[in-house]
Amino acid sequence: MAIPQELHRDVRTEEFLLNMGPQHPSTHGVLRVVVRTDGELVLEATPHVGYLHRCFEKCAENTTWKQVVPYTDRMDYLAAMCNNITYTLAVEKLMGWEKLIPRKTTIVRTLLFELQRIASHLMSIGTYGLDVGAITPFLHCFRERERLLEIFEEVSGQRLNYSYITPGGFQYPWPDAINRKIKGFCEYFEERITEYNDLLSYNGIFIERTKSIGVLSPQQARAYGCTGPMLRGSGIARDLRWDQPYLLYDELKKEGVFRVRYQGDKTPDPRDQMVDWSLGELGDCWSRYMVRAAELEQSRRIVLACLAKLDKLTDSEKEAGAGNIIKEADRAYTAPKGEEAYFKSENPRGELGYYVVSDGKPKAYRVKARAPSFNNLQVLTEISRGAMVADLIAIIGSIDIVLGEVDR
Amino acid sequence: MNFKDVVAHLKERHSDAIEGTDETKRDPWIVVKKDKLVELCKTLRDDPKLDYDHLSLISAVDYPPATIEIVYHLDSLRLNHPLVLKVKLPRATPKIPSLVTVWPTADWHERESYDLMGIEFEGHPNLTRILCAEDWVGFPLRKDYKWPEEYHGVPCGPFAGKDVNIPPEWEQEGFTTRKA
Amino acid sequence: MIPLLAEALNPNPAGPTGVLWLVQKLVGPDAFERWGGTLTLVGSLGILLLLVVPIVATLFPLFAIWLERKVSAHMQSRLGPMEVGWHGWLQTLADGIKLLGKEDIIPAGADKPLFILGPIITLAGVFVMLAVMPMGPHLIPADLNLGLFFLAAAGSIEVIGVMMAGWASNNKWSLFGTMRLATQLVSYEVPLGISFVTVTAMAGSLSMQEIVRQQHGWIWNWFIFRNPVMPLVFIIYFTASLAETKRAPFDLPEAESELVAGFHTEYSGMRFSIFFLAEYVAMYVVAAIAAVIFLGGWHTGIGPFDAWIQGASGGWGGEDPSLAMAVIANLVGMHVVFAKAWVLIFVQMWLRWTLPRIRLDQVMDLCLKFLLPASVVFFMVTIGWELLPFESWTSDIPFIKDHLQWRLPRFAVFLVYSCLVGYWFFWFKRTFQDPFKRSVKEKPWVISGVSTT
Amino acid sequence: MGYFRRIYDVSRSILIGMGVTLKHMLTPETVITKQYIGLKTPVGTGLLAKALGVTRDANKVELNHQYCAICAAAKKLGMGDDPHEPTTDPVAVYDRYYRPDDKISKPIPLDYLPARHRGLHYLETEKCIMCFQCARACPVDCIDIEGTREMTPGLEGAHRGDKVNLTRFTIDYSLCIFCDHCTLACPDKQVCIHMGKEFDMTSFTQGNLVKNLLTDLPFSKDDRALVMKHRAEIDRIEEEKKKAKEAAKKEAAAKAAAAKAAGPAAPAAPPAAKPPEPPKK
Repeated sequence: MAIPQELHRDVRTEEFLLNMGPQHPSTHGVLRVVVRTDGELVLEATPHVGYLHRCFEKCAENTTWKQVVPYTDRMDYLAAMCNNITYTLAVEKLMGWEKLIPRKTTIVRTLLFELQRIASHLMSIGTYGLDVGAITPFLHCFRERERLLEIFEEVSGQRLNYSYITPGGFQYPWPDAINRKIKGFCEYFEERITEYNDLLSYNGIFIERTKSIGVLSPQQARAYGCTGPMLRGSGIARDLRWDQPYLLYDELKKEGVFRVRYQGDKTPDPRDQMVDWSLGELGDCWSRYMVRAAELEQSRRIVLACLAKLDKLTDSEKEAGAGNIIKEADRAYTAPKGEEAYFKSENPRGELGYYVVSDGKPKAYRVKARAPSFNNLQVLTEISRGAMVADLIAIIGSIDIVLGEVDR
Repeated sequence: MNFKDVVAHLKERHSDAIEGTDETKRDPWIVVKKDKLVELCKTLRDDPKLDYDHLSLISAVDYPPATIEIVYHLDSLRLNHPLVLKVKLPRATPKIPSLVTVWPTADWHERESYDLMGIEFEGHPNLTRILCAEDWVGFPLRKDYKWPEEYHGVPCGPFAGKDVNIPPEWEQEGFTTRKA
Repeated sequence: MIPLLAEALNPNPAGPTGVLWLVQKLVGPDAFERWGGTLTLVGSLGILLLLVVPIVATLFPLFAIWLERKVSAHMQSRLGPMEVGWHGWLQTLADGIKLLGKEDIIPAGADKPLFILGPIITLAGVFVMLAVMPMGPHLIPADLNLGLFFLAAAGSIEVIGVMMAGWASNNKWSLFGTMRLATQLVSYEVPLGISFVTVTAMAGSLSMQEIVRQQHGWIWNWFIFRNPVMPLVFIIYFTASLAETKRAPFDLPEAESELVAGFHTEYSGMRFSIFFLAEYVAMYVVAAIAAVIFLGGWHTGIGPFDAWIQGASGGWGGEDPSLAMAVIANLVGMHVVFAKAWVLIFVQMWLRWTLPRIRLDQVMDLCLKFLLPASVVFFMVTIGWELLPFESWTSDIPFIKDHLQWRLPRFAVFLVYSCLVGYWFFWFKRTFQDPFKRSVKEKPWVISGVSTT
Repeated sequence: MGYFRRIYDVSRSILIGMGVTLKHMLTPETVITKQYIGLKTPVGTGLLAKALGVTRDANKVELNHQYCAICAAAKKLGMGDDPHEPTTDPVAVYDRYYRPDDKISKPIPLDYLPARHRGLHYLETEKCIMCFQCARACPVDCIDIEGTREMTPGLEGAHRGDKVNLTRFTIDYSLCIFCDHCTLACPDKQVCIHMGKEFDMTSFTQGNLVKNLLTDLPFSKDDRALVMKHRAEIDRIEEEKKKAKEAAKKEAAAKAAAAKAAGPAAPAAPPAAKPPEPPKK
């Protein structure tokens, strides 16, 4: 959307410097964006981060491996379970415990990962509706998220910062009875996805607001290291669950529970199309939004598949995966000296990685987190050039940042 | 391509750029010479057999007294063969060419490394602090970092071993915490 | 005083109408002799009720805000206010008291006189519109023969107040909101005015009471059913009125997710609540206008009953009904208008809690590309329709002539037409197909000015 | 044609959306409003309060309850006699509050909290052995324990456990992150620190956010004074002990010295006794 040259010739206009944030309703936290505008048009938007910096990495150097887990909760506080799992897997990779982890633990972690993805995407979709002015979808999403939080609360005792997954297993044994409730949720949730689509996704005004806005070309997305829905929204089929499977995803992938690539063929069940649509094509805000909306259905299916797998476990397997393979008394375990590991997983917001370095002591020598939002936010300046002020809000919302993760 | 093939392929192109490799670790890595880094990275990005188009992470690790390591985690979106590059820098003058021209995503990562570890990236367009405040003193992630007593009148520092977790009004009464 | 007022407000030399008619009847020199003491007492009660109307209008936001909260809550699977009073019906009052008690802050950089004057003018601009709002056959503060024109004129006073507020706040967000508001309101005056003109073309008068009287009879005599395009004119009017009252999806001036709170960012306490009050009164006003000019005003749509209302209220037939009946009939009419207005207000709320906000350029698009041409076309169609000689076509059929009146064929045409529209909308199978899938082919990043790396 | 197509698309989607919201307005079973303990009990004392229907927090969470204020509520709900027993596990809770067959859960009762809820801590003082495991496991270092393992009498007002003399056991909730590492670290045989069901500890000052687990109240000025007093006393006792030790040492040393003095005689005696022997050699 170029600014017509005639305007500058005929009328003398001035640029307007607008300081959006760190206290602003739609910057999703304490993001500060300095916007240079020409009337309603954004000439340049520069994000300034760091208002929530609390030196996670320094804290992690001063605590034992296990004690870092509660800190990872606070990174991406909307997907705390994913952060726990990724950190735990990184530590387990460092320790060389991968083979020791019981099958049930792996299944449950996959299940929780996907439940958390649903919860996080619900938040993302809901607040995105709020950003463009639709308030009701926000509360509908929160209604379903509330059910998920109840499940998480009964599992871990907390509603947001679970710190449930620790290296070696869980903090508490997995309550098998909760499976029934999760299944109930999945059934209940199926109709709701249709409702979100009716109410928001395919709403004409919503589409008008988000289509062709903040267009991120695939080349840009690759160059700027965008991951997750940002990258998939631009049409690049990249999903670590598919490309470099971890946890149970290899098995699920072979079973065909989820597909990431766009198949192109028409399937009789429209919901199957939804699963395939986790890949956008255009790279605009609507594509990114729809990737998330489609992943709701995708994750729901993975959760159901995990539940089926849990039911099939033998009793001995169930017993083995009930708790943690590490005794509480041995909580100050040490990693091999000079060893380091980098583990990345597909978080709801993109590729989350933990780089852990050990020097043979019970404390980490260095923990570095690769936060997806941190990378995705970089591209804001590029894609918001020439948009309107209202579009800028839509673009920030579609990037779906969590400032706890950006600032760490 | 697995790690060995990548190294072999790289050695054909840049035999002088690679200082050494370590294959015994969980994530095998290549140690690269500082001067050849940008050339090597351009090859990594542009060679269709390598196709490292995704810079995942830049991290700096402080190994006092002598070195600081810069670790680059690369990946290819198409070929899925992650790679770790390492560059060793002298701790006193940690300078390294910037990779912004190769992967624009390096921009904020390098600013962060500068902010927290004090690495100077030569050729970076805007090397300023990103997470800490602009007038912050020192590089917090260095191992020998001394916490300031206060920042603009706000007391700061690690909690462990100090009496920071006592409300200020108590201190006036002479009450302090005793740690076991 | 009263004769002076009567002369001032009522240029009709044949005799007073509106409230003044009732007043003259009640306090006239021979009032006691004509109706006796008891009836005068009842009549005084009627006057009291008439005085209550503006108070009711002022208190209307109390209920409307509560309703809005309840409607939004139930649409969002919540309960809404439940604590103060039965289902929280006094919550608004409690909030009002709280707002009264808040500190009155005027920013240091603000233009103080304008800052103070802004909300007052806004509220006044809205309230003055109530002056020509017919509530019953004789319940109208002033039956101006330029009523509709007066409404259009008074409606734009609000812009001035809001612009004063936004400009005087010395806040960038307020400025943005003000500019958006000015753009939006000035643009939407046009389709709004044209839909007024369309109605005037059918009624042949600008007087609100006269417009209502034209819709006398059965439901198909209402202006909304008068010809096939009138429902669309009604929709145009309704859309434009949403924009005029800054209701969602046209709430750009105060878009809380973009412009913090838009033009009232810097207002707090009672000044803020005055804006709030003005918004809700404006909601009522536009809904009542729609009820009056499209939905038959105080007519129920049942022919004999409407005839009774007209007759009993001391209508224009010339006979003198009893005063008690006059009061009752007027009150019934008032409630009919209220009911229609409330339904429309509910639709406003319903829309607000369903739709996202549209962007500024889309607001202008909608006005200039869609509403404006459409309203002009519909205006022409309406004029053409009025010229059609329906009466001569149907005068040969005695049944229609005697029993159904000549407007029935129009209603039949309308019915067929609306069935077609309904079919068009709802008979298509709902699928997950992306309605905008074809835009995928456009690859907009090539043209959007964003460089491709 | 695209012009009319666009009008059609947008207005149809608007109507569909309105259908969804209307459906939700008319089906109230999915109401999510959830209110926590103690927020819905009408006081109903004053006439005005009754007339207005004003409700106020009457069932205030009591911090000075010995263990846990939710006990009563849990009992009322029939969760078992002791709410801290595993009778509150998710199975029972699920059966009680969710339709077993069904997709939509009932609204959760107002005073329900799950069994694993991590609320404010409470301590079973008689079990504590002052092992400092919880303080060590804490990632943020918010637990402060003081006391003495000496069962010396004389610490007036101190909370004596069976095994130790605790003078202070506080948790600073301005730091606590509710990770539950402390209760897991507590030695198996005598789990004494628990995370309870209370969650409300609002205050106007940071100082009041410190909870004294010995009294289950905010750590007050008096507590502080007591801790200071006890500290002095413990110091004195330690000092005395040290002195006694030293004295004992000294005594022992003196004894030893004496013994040495005498001992040289004694141990020296044998050599002394012995030396005469070599000559024997």
